[in-house]
Amino acid sequence: MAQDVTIFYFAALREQMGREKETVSLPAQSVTVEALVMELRQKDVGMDEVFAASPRIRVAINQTLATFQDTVKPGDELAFFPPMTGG
Amino acid sequence: MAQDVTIFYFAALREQMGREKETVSLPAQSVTVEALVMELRQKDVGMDEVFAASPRIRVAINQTLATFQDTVKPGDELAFFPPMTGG
Amino acid sequence: MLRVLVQNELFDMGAEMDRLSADSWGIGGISVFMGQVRDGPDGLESLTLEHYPGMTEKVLTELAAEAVKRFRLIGCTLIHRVGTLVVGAPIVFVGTSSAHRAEALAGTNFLIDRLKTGAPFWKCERYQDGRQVWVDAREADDKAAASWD
Amino acid sequence: MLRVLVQNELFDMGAEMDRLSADSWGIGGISVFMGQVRDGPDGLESLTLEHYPGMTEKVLTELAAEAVKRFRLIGCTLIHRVGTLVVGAPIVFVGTSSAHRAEALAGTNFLIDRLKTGAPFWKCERYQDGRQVWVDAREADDKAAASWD
Repeated sequence: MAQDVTIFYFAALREQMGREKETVSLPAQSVTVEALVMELRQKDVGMDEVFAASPRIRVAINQTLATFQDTVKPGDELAFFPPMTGG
Repeated sequence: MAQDVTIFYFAALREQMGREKETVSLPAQSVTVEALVMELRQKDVGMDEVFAASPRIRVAINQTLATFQDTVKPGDELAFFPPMTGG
Repeated sequence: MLRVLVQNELFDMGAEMDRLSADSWGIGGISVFMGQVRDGPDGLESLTLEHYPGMTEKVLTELAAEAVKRFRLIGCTLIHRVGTLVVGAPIVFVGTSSAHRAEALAGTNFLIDRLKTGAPFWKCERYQDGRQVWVDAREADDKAAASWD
Repeated sequence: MLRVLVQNELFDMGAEMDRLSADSWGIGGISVFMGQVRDGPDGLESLTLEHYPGMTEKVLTELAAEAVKRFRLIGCTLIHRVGTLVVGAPIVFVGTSSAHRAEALAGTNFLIDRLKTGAPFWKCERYQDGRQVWVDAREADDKAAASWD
């Protein structure tokens, strides 16, 4: 539980993933978004296909735009989504 | 009468001239604004002083911005005024 | 649709925005600029706006038509008040609508820049101590207007 | 004064403009942009705007604060609607006030450009034939946003 992070998916990515939210365990106390995603894709073929087909996925950590090189810590709120189209 | 033009003055120039409108006779059937002004200033010391003190006077002929090199014809409506400050 | 008004009366900004968007087919963006008499520490009480009746309407209509053509506007509203306006009072309303935001925004910017130095309006300031001062043209305004040449 | 709202309800443009100008001390210009669901020949029926509750308000508030600082704004209002909006319906209201027109106009332009690609909103189009399509991000919007970097 102490290693858990919450992940949200939005818009087309939410539909493709078939869920809007999930809780996952971090493989280590501190990993990059990239490392976490790689680990999750290895365990989840559906997610692997979705992420492979969407080269422009954006990430936010704790409601702030981040990059796949940024670090995720236990308790963080992650979100993955397509490029934003507001306004 | 056939040689007459109407002249309007606006804003600070109207106040300095002490009038907002006058009718003058053209010295010829077709003269430039510059020639007309020169003629009027020779006859009117007050106007000469006002125009000498106001280097940025603008002119409109028939309600269209013009230059002092443009031609005035009988029946035209002239207007002299300072740079505009709308908005 | 062009809408050009020169009047002493206050305009209704909400109604003007509604009018710009009501005619909504194809409109994606509406841009508005409103200028008002700036209240400040200098003791300004009011502005009196003089204009050249006839030429004013002509110049504003030409300006609106040029903006419509240049920025592919769908609607364009120009309202300029004249007469005496106290501090805080609205002076001018510029509104544009277009399919995309960039055109509406640029159109509004163009119109207010050009209107400042190209339409026959003159401002006379009146201060609390009774002084009355004709506003000088600003070089920055000439530059802004010329930037659209 | 900052005013940031994310809501499904329609906003009142006149009231929002009045609010920007009411707080009038030192304000010479108010600039507003309003974006609406574009009606067109393609059979679009409505847009559904999804967002990231929490992050949306945070990003819009940061954006407004940046605009205030960068363009010396006096007031700044950002209202973005979410949920399902039919063609012709207002989506977004951006309003700024400042001492001089250039800052208000630039502030509004900055805000709408940055908001388009930097705030967590996503549009899904629904057509009369039942098709639902997520709107693709436009490269031109990325460029417009980057022009303020």
